[in-house]
This record gives sequence, C-alpha cells and structure tokens, in this order.
Amino acid sequence: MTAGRGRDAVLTVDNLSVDALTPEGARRVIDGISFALAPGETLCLAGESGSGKSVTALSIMRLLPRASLRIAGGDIRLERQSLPRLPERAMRDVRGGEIAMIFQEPMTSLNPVHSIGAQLTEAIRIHQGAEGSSVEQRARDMLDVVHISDPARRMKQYPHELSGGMRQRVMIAMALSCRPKVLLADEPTTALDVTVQAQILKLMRELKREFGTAIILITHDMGVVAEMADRVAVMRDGRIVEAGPVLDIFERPQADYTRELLAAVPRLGAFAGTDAPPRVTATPRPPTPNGEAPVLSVKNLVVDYGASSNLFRRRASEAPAVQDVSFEIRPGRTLGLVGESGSGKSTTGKAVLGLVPFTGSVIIGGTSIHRLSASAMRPVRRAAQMIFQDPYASLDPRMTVGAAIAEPLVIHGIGTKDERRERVASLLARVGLEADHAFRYPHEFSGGQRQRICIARALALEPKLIVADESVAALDVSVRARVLDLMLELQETLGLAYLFISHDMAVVERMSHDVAVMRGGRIVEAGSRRAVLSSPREDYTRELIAAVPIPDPRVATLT
Amino acid sequence: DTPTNGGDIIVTYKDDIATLDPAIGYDWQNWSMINALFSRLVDYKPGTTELGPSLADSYDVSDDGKVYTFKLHPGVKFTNGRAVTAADVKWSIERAVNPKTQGPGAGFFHSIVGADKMTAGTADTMEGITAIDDHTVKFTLSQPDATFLNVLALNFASVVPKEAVEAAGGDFGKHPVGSGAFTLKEWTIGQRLVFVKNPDYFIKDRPHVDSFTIEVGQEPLVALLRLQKGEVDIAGDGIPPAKYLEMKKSPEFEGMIVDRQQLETSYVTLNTQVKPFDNAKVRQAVNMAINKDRIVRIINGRATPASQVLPPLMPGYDQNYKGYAYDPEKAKALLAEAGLKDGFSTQIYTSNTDPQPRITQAIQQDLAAIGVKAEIKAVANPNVIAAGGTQGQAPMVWSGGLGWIADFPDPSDFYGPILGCGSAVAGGWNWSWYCNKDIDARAQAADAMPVPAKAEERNKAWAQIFTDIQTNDAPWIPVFNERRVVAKSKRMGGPDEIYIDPTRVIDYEAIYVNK
Amino acid sequence: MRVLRELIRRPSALFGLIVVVLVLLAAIFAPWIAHFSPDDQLADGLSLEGAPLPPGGGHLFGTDTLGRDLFARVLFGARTSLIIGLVANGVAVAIGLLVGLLAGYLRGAAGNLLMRFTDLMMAFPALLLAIALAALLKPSLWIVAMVIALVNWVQVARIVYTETRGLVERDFIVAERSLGAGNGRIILLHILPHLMPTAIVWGTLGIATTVLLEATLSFLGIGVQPPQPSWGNIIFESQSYFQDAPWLVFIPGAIILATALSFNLIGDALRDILDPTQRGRL
Amino acid sequence: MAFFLARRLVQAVLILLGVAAITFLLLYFLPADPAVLIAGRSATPQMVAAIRHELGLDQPLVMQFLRYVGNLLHGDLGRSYTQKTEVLPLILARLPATLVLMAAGIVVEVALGLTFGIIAAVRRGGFIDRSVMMLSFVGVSSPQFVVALLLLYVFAATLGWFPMSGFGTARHVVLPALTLGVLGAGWYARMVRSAMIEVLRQDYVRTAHAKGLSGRRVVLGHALPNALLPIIAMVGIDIGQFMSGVVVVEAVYGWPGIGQLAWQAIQQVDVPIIMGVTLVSALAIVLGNLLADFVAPFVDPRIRSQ
Ligand SMILES: Nc1ncnc2c1ncn2[C@@H]1O[C@H](COP(=O)(O)OP(=O)(O)OP(=O)(O)O)[C@@H](O)[C@H]1O
Ligand SMILES: Nc1ncnc2c1ncn2[C@@H]1O[C@H](COP(=O)(O)OP(=O)(O)OP(=O)(O)O)[C@@H](O)[C@H]1O
Ligand SMILES: [Mg+2]
Ligand SMILES: [Mg+2]
Repeated sequence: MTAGRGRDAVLTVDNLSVDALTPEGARRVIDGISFALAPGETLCLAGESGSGKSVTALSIMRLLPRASLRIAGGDIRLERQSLPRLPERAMRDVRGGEIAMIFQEPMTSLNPVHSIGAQLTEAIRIHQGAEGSSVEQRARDMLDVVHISDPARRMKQYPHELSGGMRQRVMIAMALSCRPKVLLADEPTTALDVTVQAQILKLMRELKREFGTAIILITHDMGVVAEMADRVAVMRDGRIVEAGPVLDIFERPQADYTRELLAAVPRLGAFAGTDAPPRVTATPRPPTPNGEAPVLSVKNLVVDYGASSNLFRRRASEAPAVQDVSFEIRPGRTLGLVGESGSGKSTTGKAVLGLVPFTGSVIIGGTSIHRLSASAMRPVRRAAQMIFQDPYASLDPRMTVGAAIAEPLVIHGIGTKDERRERVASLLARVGLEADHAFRYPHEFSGGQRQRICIARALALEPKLIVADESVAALDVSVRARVLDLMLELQETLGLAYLFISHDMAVVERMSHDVAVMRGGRIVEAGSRRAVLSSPREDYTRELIAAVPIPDPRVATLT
Repeated sequence: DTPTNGGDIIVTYKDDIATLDPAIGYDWQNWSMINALFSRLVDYKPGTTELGPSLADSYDVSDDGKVYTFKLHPGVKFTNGRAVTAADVKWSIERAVNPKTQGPGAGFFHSIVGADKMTAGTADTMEGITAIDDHTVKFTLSQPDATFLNVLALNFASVVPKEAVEAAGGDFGKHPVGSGAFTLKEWTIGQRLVFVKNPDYFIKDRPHVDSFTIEVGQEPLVALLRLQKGEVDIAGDGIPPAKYLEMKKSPEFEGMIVDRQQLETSYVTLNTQVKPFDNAKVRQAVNMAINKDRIVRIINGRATPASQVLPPLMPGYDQNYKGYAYDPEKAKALLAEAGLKDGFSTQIYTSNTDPQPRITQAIQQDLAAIGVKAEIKAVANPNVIAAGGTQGQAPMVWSGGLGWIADFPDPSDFYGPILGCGSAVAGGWNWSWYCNKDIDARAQAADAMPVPAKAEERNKAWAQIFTDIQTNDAPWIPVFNERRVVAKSKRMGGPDEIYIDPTRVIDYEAIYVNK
Repeated sequence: MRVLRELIRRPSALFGLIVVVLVLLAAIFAPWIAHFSPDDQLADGLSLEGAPLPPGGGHLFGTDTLGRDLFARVLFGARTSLIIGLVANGVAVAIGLLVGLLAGYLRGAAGNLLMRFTDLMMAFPALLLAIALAALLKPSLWIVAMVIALVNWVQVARIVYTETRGLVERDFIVAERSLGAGNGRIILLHILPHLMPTAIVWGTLGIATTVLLEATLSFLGIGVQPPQPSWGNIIFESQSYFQDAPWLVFIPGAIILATALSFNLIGDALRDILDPTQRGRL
Repeated sequence: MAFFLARRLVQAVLILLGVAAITFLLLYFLPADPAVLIAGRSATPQMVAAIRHELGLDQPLVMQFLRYVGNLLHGDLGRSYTQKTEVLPLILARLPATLVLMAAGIVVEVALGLTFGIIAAVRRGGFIDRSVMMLSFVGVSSPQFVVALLLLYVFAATLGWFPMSGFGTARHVVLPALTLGVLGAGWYARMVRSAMIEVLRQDYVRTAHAKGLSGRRVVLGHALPNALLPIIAMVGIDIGQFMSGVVVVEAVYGWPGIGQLAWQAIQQVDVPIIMGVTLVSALAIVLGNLLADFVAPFVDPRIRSQ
C-alpha cells in the first residue's frame, strides 16, 4: 500500500470480508481486503472472473443482495463515516449523492419505461432538493458534459432509442450529476465497441480532471487498466494479491498471478509482420494447403431483415443488414471479421449457416445452401458449426452439459448411447474439462468453462468450418487466452477453418490468417492479416486500430 | 276491518318482467300486473273463484248455450281518455287470436266461430264476434262451452285501445294502455316498474294503494332481508327452501307469511307411448312406488301429497278417491306381473332450478327401491318442454317448476291441454302422450253441459273422468299439491287470499296498507 | 426417487403431499371408508320438518338436504372432483400449451392462423359453449371434463404464446437450430421444459376454479348428473343454506381449498426441484 | 399506429362474424323450440306452425343466418322470444350498470392484486408472501354466492353501512365491486408477484437503488411500471369476462347488469337475447384486447416505436 491511507483518503476499505450464504453454510467470497482511495485518484480493480471485484463495489454501496451475501467483517469509511453502520436513511443520501456507481450493462441498467430526462433529474431532485427548471437545466448540462448532442431532445427520449455508447454516457451523466466524491465503475465499457470504449474512457478522464472525482474502475482489460489507472489492485479469490502504482504493476509485477495476467494480454501489433497465427505447440503445423478448394465460399451475400412482408405490411427496409458481401475460406485457415457494432458481422455469420434468410450464394464444402430444405441442410450442418458470443445464453439451462454436447450426435443419429458417452468424455478432455463435468448444468461452470463446452459441442460433429461469433468477448483475459490457444490447437490438429468474428482488433490479429473489415453491411477492406493491420488502406480501419487500448501505461493513446 | 286508502308499496321479483301485453303475457309474475292494468268483460271477485260483472254490466246466454251478448258499463275510459267501445272488445280478442301477435292464449278462444280460420292465418277478423252497437257485443260459439265465461275473464281477453297498440309499434308490452285499476308510470329495464292508481277507474273505491313499485333482479334471500328491515312490502318470489323453516318458527315473522293452497298439482308424466310405460301395470306400479310423504318432507311440508290429477280446491275434486297408496312391495309384484321382475332402466327429465333436482332425486331413490333405474336429466325449462313434447323422447317428466297451475277454476283446464288427444302431438303439453278416445268423448260431453244450470252434474262427470283416467290408465304420478308462500311486511293489510289469489296470484286492486 | 426425497424434505411440500395422498386414498377407498352409500337418502337423515342434520352423532359431516350422509358424499365426490380438477384442468393446460406453443413457435401463416383461432375462441362466452355442448352431447363425467377443458384452454394458450415468442428469440434455440435439430426436438426438449412453471401455476390455481365450474355446469344440466356427488355440486346445491346448514358449504369448500393449495405447494416445490438452474443457487 | 389500428379493427370484425356464426349454429341445435314456447300450452300444432313461420324458423339454417347478419348490419339484433321486445334496447338499458360494475370490480381487483402481489414479491419467501399466496387460493376457491351473501349480511344487513340492493349511487357499487374484487384479486396477486420478482432482479432496479432512492420509490416508480404489461393484458381479458359473467353477484345485489339478462335468457333459451349478449360480450372482449394493445405503448415506450 503506497498511497495515503491517512486522513486525506476519501474512501477507505479496511479488512473487508463478505460471506455468501449457502445451504451448506457461509462461504467467504471477500477475504479481508483493504485499500484506500485518495481524492481525484483512479484505482483499477483487476482480476479474473469471480475474484470478487463486483462484490467489493456492491459492498461499498451496500447493495449486496440481502438474501445471499453479507458483510462479515471489516469496515468501509467514506471520509470519517463508517458505511456499514450507517442507518438506511442516511445511506440513501450517500448513494448517488456521495458515491455513485455505473454498471457493466448500459443496455439493461437504464429503466426502459422512463425517459432519459426523468431518470436524470430524479437523482438531482433527491439529493439536492432542487425543483423545477433548474433541475432540468442541470440535467441538460450534464448531458452536454458527457458529449451527448442535442440534450434537450435526448431528455425526452427513452433508453431504447439510444445506442449503447450513448446509454453508457447517460449512465455516467446520471452518476456524476450530484458531483459524487467517489465513482464506482464496474466494467463500464466491456459491452461496447472499441471505438465507443475509447470515447467513454476519454470522457471519464476528462470528468475526473474537471470534478476531481475519485474513481474505482473495475475491468479485466489490462489495456484499459494501463490507459486509466493511477493505482492498481489485482484481485484473486477474494483477496488482493498485489496493489501499487500502475507503472510498478506493469513493469515490476511481484505476484505470480499478476505476471500471468499480463502475459496473457494480447497486444495489437505483437505479431505484426507474420502471416499465420503464432504456434502454440512445438509440433510443426502442416503447410497450409493453398491449392485446396475453399470450405466456404460466399458470393454477393445480401440479408434484408425488413424485406419479409406479409399481407398487411410491406415495407422496404432502408438498408439491408448485409449487402453484397463476398469472401472465401480455405481449410485450416481463419478469416477474421471486424467492424463496429451493427455493421452486420453476426448477420453474415448466421447467413453462412443458413440461420437467416438471404440472397446470393453460400457454398459450404461444395453444397450451395440457398433455399435448402431442412433435411437437405442436415448433412451440411455436420460440416459447419457455430460458437456463439454468449456461451451461457447458447446452452439450454435445463440440460446437462453432457447432454448438450451429445445433442448434435443424437440429432444426426451418430453412434450408440455408449459410444456417445465415450465421445462426450473425449471431447470434454479435449477442451480441458473433466469427464464428470458432463453431469453438471451450465450455471455450475465459469464463463471460460462454458465457452469450452460450446466449443466441445461444435466439435462433436467434426466440422470443417466453425463460425465463432464474438466467442471470447465475454471472457476475462486469462481465460480468453486459454480458449484462444485451444482454438488454435484444434485448428492445427484438425485442420479446421474459422470465420472469426470480433470487434477486438488484438484478438483478431492473434487468430487470423486473413482479415475483413465490415462497416454498414459491406466489407470495406479485406486481405491478409499483414496487409490489413500493418498498412490499412481505409481510414476506418485505421480508426479501429487506433482505438484499441494499449496495455502499457507509458503509452497514453487516449489523452 | 275495512281497507284504508293510500300508500305506496314495493314488491320484489328475481326475474325480469317479460311483457305487459295482455295478449302475450303468460307467466305468474306479469299475470297479476296485467290483470291490474286492464279490464275484461267479466272478472272474479277478489280472492275467490266466483265470476262477476266487470266491464260488462250484464250478459245474456242463448238457450243452446252458443250465443253470449254483453252490455258494456257506460262511461268507461281507457287511460288515454278515449271511451271503451264494443268494437274495442272485438278487436282485442281478435288480436289475441291472430298468429301475428304470437300470443300464447289463442287456443282458449277456439270455440268462437271463425277462430280456426284466424289461427290458421287465413282470416283477419272473426265473424263470431260482433259489435252490435257501441255498448253491445255478441259472441257466437261453434259449440256450447261451459268455460266460456272463464275464458273471457282471462288476461288474454283484456280490452286494449287499438290506436295505442299501433302507436307502440310492436312494443305495446312495454307501453301498455288499458282501462284497469292502475297505469304504468315508469319502466326502467332491469330495475323497476312503477304502477300508479288510475283515478278514473270505473269500479268505485278501487284500488286502495296509490302506487306499487316492482323491483326486479332481487335474489329471494336478499328480498327477505330487506323485508325484515322494512324496505320491501311483498317478496314476490316467496320464501326459498333454505329460509322457510327458520322463518316459520321465528316469532319475528309472525303475521308476515302467507301460505295458501292454489290450483296446482305437481306430477310425473309417464309416457304411454314409450316402453315399458305403454303397459298400464307398469304405470300403476311406479305410482305405488313413490313415497310422497317423504318428498313433502324434503320441501319442508310446503305441499300436501296428491292422490289425483285435480287439486283439492278445484271443482270436481274427488274427496273419496285415495289414489295409489305407497306400497313398494305391491309395486314390485305388479312389475313382475308385467314381466319386469328385474326392473328396467329409464330417464326422468326435470327443471334444473332448486328444489326440482332434489325432488327428482327422491323419486329416483323410490324407483330404485323397486328395481327401476331412472337417470336424471336436469335441464333448463324450455328443454324440458321440448323433450316432453317430442314423441318418444322423455319416458318420465317431473312437472315441478313448470307445474300445471290452472288458468281458470274449471276441471276442463286440467284435461284438454295436458291429457286430451288433441294435445298428444309434437310440441303439445300432453307429455304422457295419453290419448283415450273414449275419455275424450266423455270430456267433450261434459264441456257441452251448460252452466250454471248443470254445474253440479258437470262437476260429477269430470270427477268420474279423472278418477277413471287414474285408476285404469294411470298416465301420471300425482305427487303433491304445492302451496304458495308469500312474505309480506306487517303493514300490509287484507285477508290472505288476496295475496295468493286463486286466479290473479296477487290482487293489486284489493291489497291495502294498514294505517 | 431423488425428487421424492427432496419433496419430503420441504415442510410445505410434505404437507401438500400428505393432503393429496389422503384425498387420493379417500377417492380410491371411498366405498370402504364410508359407512353410508353417498346416494342413500336415509330415513332418519332429515329432521321431522325436513331440515338436514348437523355434524356429529351418526354423521361425521352431518347430512344434506335430502338426508344423505355428507361424509360419504364428500368421499365419493372426491372421485368426480379429482377427475375434473386434474384431468379436465390438465387437458386444458395441455391444449393451451400445445396451441400457444405452436402459435408462438411456428411463425408465418400457420402460427397466425392458430392465434386468430385462439382470439376467436377467446371472444366466445364460455358458458354458451358449455350449454350448446350440453344439448348436443349426453352429459357424463367425461363429457363434462371435456367441456371444461375446451372452455379453459384459451387463456393458457395466450400466456404460453407470449412466453414462447420470448423463448424462440433466445440464443440457445438458435444454437439448436444451427446444430440441425428439427422443430419437434426443439419444441419438446428445449421449449416445453421452460414453460413448465407457467403450466404449474395454471395447473394448480385452475384446480379450484374448475371444480367450481363443474358445479355451475351441473346446474345447467351438463354437469355430472344427480345423484352423483362432486365437491362443486355439493356446494352449489346447498349454497343458499350457508346460514342454516353451514356445514354443507364450508366443509366441501375447505376441502377444495386444501386440495388445490396442496397441489400448488407440491407444484411450487417440484418446479424448484426440477429446475436445475435453481440447484446450488440461493 | 393508424394502420395498426385499422388492421386490428378488420380482425375484430372478422372475429365477431365468426362468433356470430358459431353461436348461431350451436343455438340451432338446441332442442327447445321457441315457437312451442310462444304458442303456449293451449295451442294447436297449426298455431305453432303459424308462429314458426312468423319467426322465419321454417327457413333453412343458412337463410336464417344470412337474414340475421343482414339485420345485424342495420343494428337490429332481433326480438326477444320471451320479453317480446327489441333485444338491443334491453342490452343497452343494462349496459351502464354493467360498465360501472366492471370498472369498479376491475379497480378493486387490480388494486388488491397489485398491493398484495407487490408486497409478496418484495418479501418473497417470507411469512407475508406465504400468507398472501394462501389468501389468493382462498379467493379463487370461494363460491361467489356465499361470499356475496356474507358481505351483504355483514356490511349491509347488520352494520347498515351500505344499501342492500340496487343501483344508482356510489354506495351501491361498493359491495358488489368488493365481492368481485376480492375473488378476482387472487389471480392478479399471483401474476403481479411473479412479474415483479422477475423485474426486481433487473439491472435498472439496482441502478435505481444506487441513485439513493427509497425502497418504496424503487419498487413503485421503477419496478412496477415494468411489470404492468401482463396485468394490462389480463385486464383486457377481464373486460370480456365481466361483460357476460357476473351473474351471481348481480343477482345477490340486485344489480341491473347484463349478466342477469344473459342468465335469464339462457334459462329460457331466448335465442335472440343469447345471440345479442354473446355478440356484445365478444365485442367487449375484442375491444378489451384492443384497449390493452392501445394502452400498452403508454406503459412501455419500447412498444411505441415498433
Ligand atoms: N448473489 C451471490 N450469491 C452468492 N455468491 C455470489 C453472489 N454474487 C457473487 N457471488 C460470488 O462471489 C464471488 C465474487 O463474485 P464477483 O461478482 O464479485 O466477481 P467479479 O470479480 O466481479 O467477476 P466478473 O469479472 O465475472 O464480473 C464469486 O465467487 C461469486 O460466485
Ligand atoms: N433479427 C433481426 N431483425 C431485424 N434487424 C436485425 C436483426 N438482427 C440484426 N438486425 C440488424 O441488422 C444489422 C446488423 O446486425 P448484426 O447483429 O449483424 O451486427 P454486428 O455487426 O454483429 O454487431 P455487434 O457487434 O453489435 O454484434 C443491425 O442494424 C441490426 O439492427
Ligand atoms: Mg463483476
Ligand atoms: Mg454481433
């Protein structure tokens, strides 16, 4: 602990412990953590999923779910005030007034039925006791501060009418509207595009300068940490394993875990100048057979969601979600598809697998899938599989993991029951899970494990092509690194082709042979990884690259 | 005590009042209201079955009993101010018979010359009715009809003003105009009807109350509660079974319950055209199987066990005829004689309103005791009527809830429509489908006997007819004669018989409020 | 077996289980338990004036207005009412599930048609349907059950429809499709299980209402025909006696309530136990 | 929006026609013969036939139906067999009372359902929750007639707080509405509870807490509006139910509503009234659903922009 724990700290966490109440008894999820936050300082809480970052933040706000989590010991002080001992009424004044919090999910953290204006002014009214037009004015000013255009109009709009980035700005405006001393930001940009993330991070720094707010920023992106932090606390298993100024942590990490964490961070440009993804194993990969026929060939693909019409409604959509997209992928190669949110990446991926209606041609392993009947489509499905962005959502919560992995085998009538059981066990082993995991349900796994389960399911049919749609976005760095490694290894040993969809340039760089950049439903630039990332032709591609935070505190990209 | 004049009273009913058109209204709720709104040539003395003059001061019957001539009371006016004439009488009765009117009373006038053509829709007037002058009207009958005066006392024979009927455009039943004791002042559908005294009523000192208000949509249990609190003067639906015993016993209700016999018999019809009821032995057997005392107990003694078709108050009732005594053993023996030693299965139709299904269940149990398995069909009244009137459909029908209450106090009313050959037709009400040509002839003869000259002889003849029907053919099981029960507030005066009038249900003309 | 053990571990579910088992036993063994026949209008079952006898003495629950032993009637009525409450209501929920699910899952013309049909049925007064069917069919316990099912499925269909629409959009359904799973498999294995909570709520709350609905129908002549007892018609027949012979209303009423409640307690517990996402969670 | 409404209106008309056709067909098969009932017991078969002809009942079913629909288009619902008068005025006369009771009943139902449902959801698993759920069962399994009479005995006959019967003043509507509300609230409480439990675990509820709002304000201001959609749908359904199905309560409280009319008509197999009431209640159900669809965008702005 370097920074002052003394009198000038605005927030002090002292030996805090939190218990989770389970039927088997209490389980410690936060185990005696301490830190202090000086005014105007940014403290980043980093660490893998489940290490207790969010619980720490919620403890400070006293918003732990009453039925399941309880502060078991220690103290949290806002200046002199001990928060755990504050009566609920007084605590309400602290919340939003002195300590504000923004959450990971801008999409769901705003109330869908209230206007932006109503939600903004509410906090101001409560904490400042102000009324009438002055409150409105104040709210508009705050929208201005967070760079939202046309604040007067925005006040009347509803959350669903705003983009994700705008919503997160509204959240920040809301959090800052009462000039809190401390801002808790729990993964405020994880759900956003790189470009939008860059804007939001920039905004937070401006605001910190302007209002002198102390910030606790929770993130698992070491790039963000490097970009933002004054000090860093690395958490693991409910403990702080290492804390210190950001430079110390990045340059002289003490704990093994910190080192691991840093090593796992993909850095854009790390592989500049090479054509293939880096080898994970020592075994020489078979030379990529360039002459082979493509596994996937897409020509003039168009997907227009609005075009479906019925008797009563015929509406030509202004712009199709995907327009005139063409590319091909050969066995054993990866095409990285990048682009901002809404550019049509997922739609392209779904169209390739025939999951949305399209026009144009998609040929998988020699079969054109356009207008194929369900039964004719079935053999094609064996050759092409998909891994979804959110592993949890794409697993049926009521099905055991073993059954989920065996599902494609059952559907395609492969093997006997015993054979399938063996197959599941070997697939689990292959993705680094244990055989007895087969009897558990998805919610009993961590995010990384779930993603591996999805991969195992996709592999069950021994496909030639896998469409991976943002399949590591939800994972924290260390888990992400493991999953990426696994995917590369599988490509090497099985000769898989990937259509790898991501908005994270660094990850795309790490995984791809070729890269295509999408914008507004079209591919604006495509070529070998080296060509696109090292010497982009399009401004848009350059913007994307520039927006990627660099995990090095000495390089301040976003000032 | 002499009646006092004045006062406004409130009467409640559960169901809506259907119509106040005298040519159409035919249920026991609107019967008394129509009676109070209109007047007829002849009418019964309040509380009795005795006929007397009304619109007609006097009448004259020809010797062959076929021509009736009536002299109208002078100066009688409809409540719209116009004088009542003989032409009105003619027009009103023709209207009741005309099929376009769709009235249920047309059949009563069958003996007037021309009635058949009118009902068939082939004539617009009836030559059997002539208005000789403004004050004299003459009826010519195709055959002598001992009940003709009774028919003219029915509501269907009420005199209505043509212009008002036409002005109402098919809705005369909602905008009635007559020359009766009351006029309809207000009708709020689903809520209330207000009747006020007709100041120009041609009978002196009538009616006594200034107005009576009918409130509809009132649950009988609630009506009693309101009666107790003095909010209501007459609970028209009477006392529901659930409350009867308690009220009978409670001193609080002393003098508030009117409980009287009426011209009613509740019975089970035995379909003489359906096996095995086509065998008279079987019909006699089931007659012996029914424990009528117990059934009467189930309805808390609100009836008297019946031995025959006619109710005790009806002329022609045979005091000496005891009917079939309850004797399951003998019943079984009779069944065995009929070749049904092991009994048989059958059905019994019943109305679905309490207490009818309960009574049917008691009958069912009695039948079971002699080996007859009867399946109960509890359905809405019109469906019971439909089943009874369809040939070969309903082996047994329990008449309760649709029971035969006499239209007028004459035994013939209990024969023609429900036991005569003419009504054993599809859509008819002779649900026994009983047709005995011999008896039919005797009935015709009895009806042709002139009254009052041969009244006594005629009654004897009828008594014998009904006794013979029951002893030989037993097409019915007469179960009980139900008494009517009405609850009234303590301030209501007058003898019981004007609250349960044998022909009017409630006599609104005669009731009064004690001062 | 595991399910049963878990059920027994929860006090409320255990209570429910006991009541349901008792009711089932009562229904099955009614002829052996009851001292009287349910249809027997006993000679001494009414007071001299014809009033029913209160509980106590020779009659545990008293007698009804025809002098029958109420205990026997309630026991035998359990058979009727369980069939109505479980079978009729169950079929209604099943039809509602099927129609709502198909309408929500099959988009396009077929789904639209199904939903419009549901709208039509919804706009149709239930009672009328029952009366018409009464006239057309010969009333029997099973016909009654069928009529109730026909009348009650519509609202279930509505709710299921909305829920299915939400489920179909979920990623794991899309994932199933990408694996090549057919519609049947998706519906049966992946959508249906998620609709179970709704089915359980309607299935249990509906028990009480259908048992009472049967009584209304029997009043119209389409219910079970007298003298066959059902809990509903015992109440309905004598509801106006609720002051003078309260046992006739409140005893069967309490039994309906306890039965419906018990099924609900079991249903709630089952939902928790069978839903794997609840396991190990707080 | 206008287009959407137009489409729904076309649908509504089709649904009503469908209901009319089915009802007509079903009633056609009823055994009761209106001509026999009208002609009375002294009638001869010829008289019955004449009346059947007058009513047009001797024509083939299709002709009868076409004539009915034709009249319908002129706003003519036909004449009642038993009341011998136009059906439309009979229904219209009872409409105000029905609407008043419907409004009041739904208000009570929703108010009770919301209150108890919210409390149960907030106190999930606790004693209050269990009691509320238990009460909801008592509500749905109570016979209406008995509850109605009990309330009447206690609050009108004994305490005299409310009139025993009738229609007119606000005091008249209290007991009937209360009866309906108490019995119907069980369903609402259950629905509200499960919807609220779902909403209370949403992120924006946490946001509202983080702003420092009081618990009450979070629940009522932020959670509740999001749980209202299913409730609105249910009110839409209820409107139809109330239109045809509150016979018992109307009877006990002497309430001049459509339910009593319908019940009498059913008991007397008065086909024109049954048809009329069916159509009116179908119309109410359709309108109720339409209303729910119409109100929904005001509650949930997301629907507004669709
Ligand atoms: N409501 C809860 N009940 C019980 N345990 C909980 C609850 N919420 C979190 N936990 C446990 O507390 C620990 C810390 O969780 P927390 O959400 O703080 O992790 P995190 O560091 O924020 O992870 P992530 O990066 O995935 O958001 C985990 O082991 C988790 O299982
Ligand atoms: N089911 C759908 N119906 C209608 N429009 C859709 C649908 N799915 C996507 N769209 C629209 O199609 C466009 C492309 O969406 P898509 O999901 O392919 O974007 P994306 O590039 O994957 O974005 P993200 O990075 O946010 O996942 C967007 O404008 C989106 O609003
Ligand atoms: Mg977290
Ligand atoms: Mg996407």
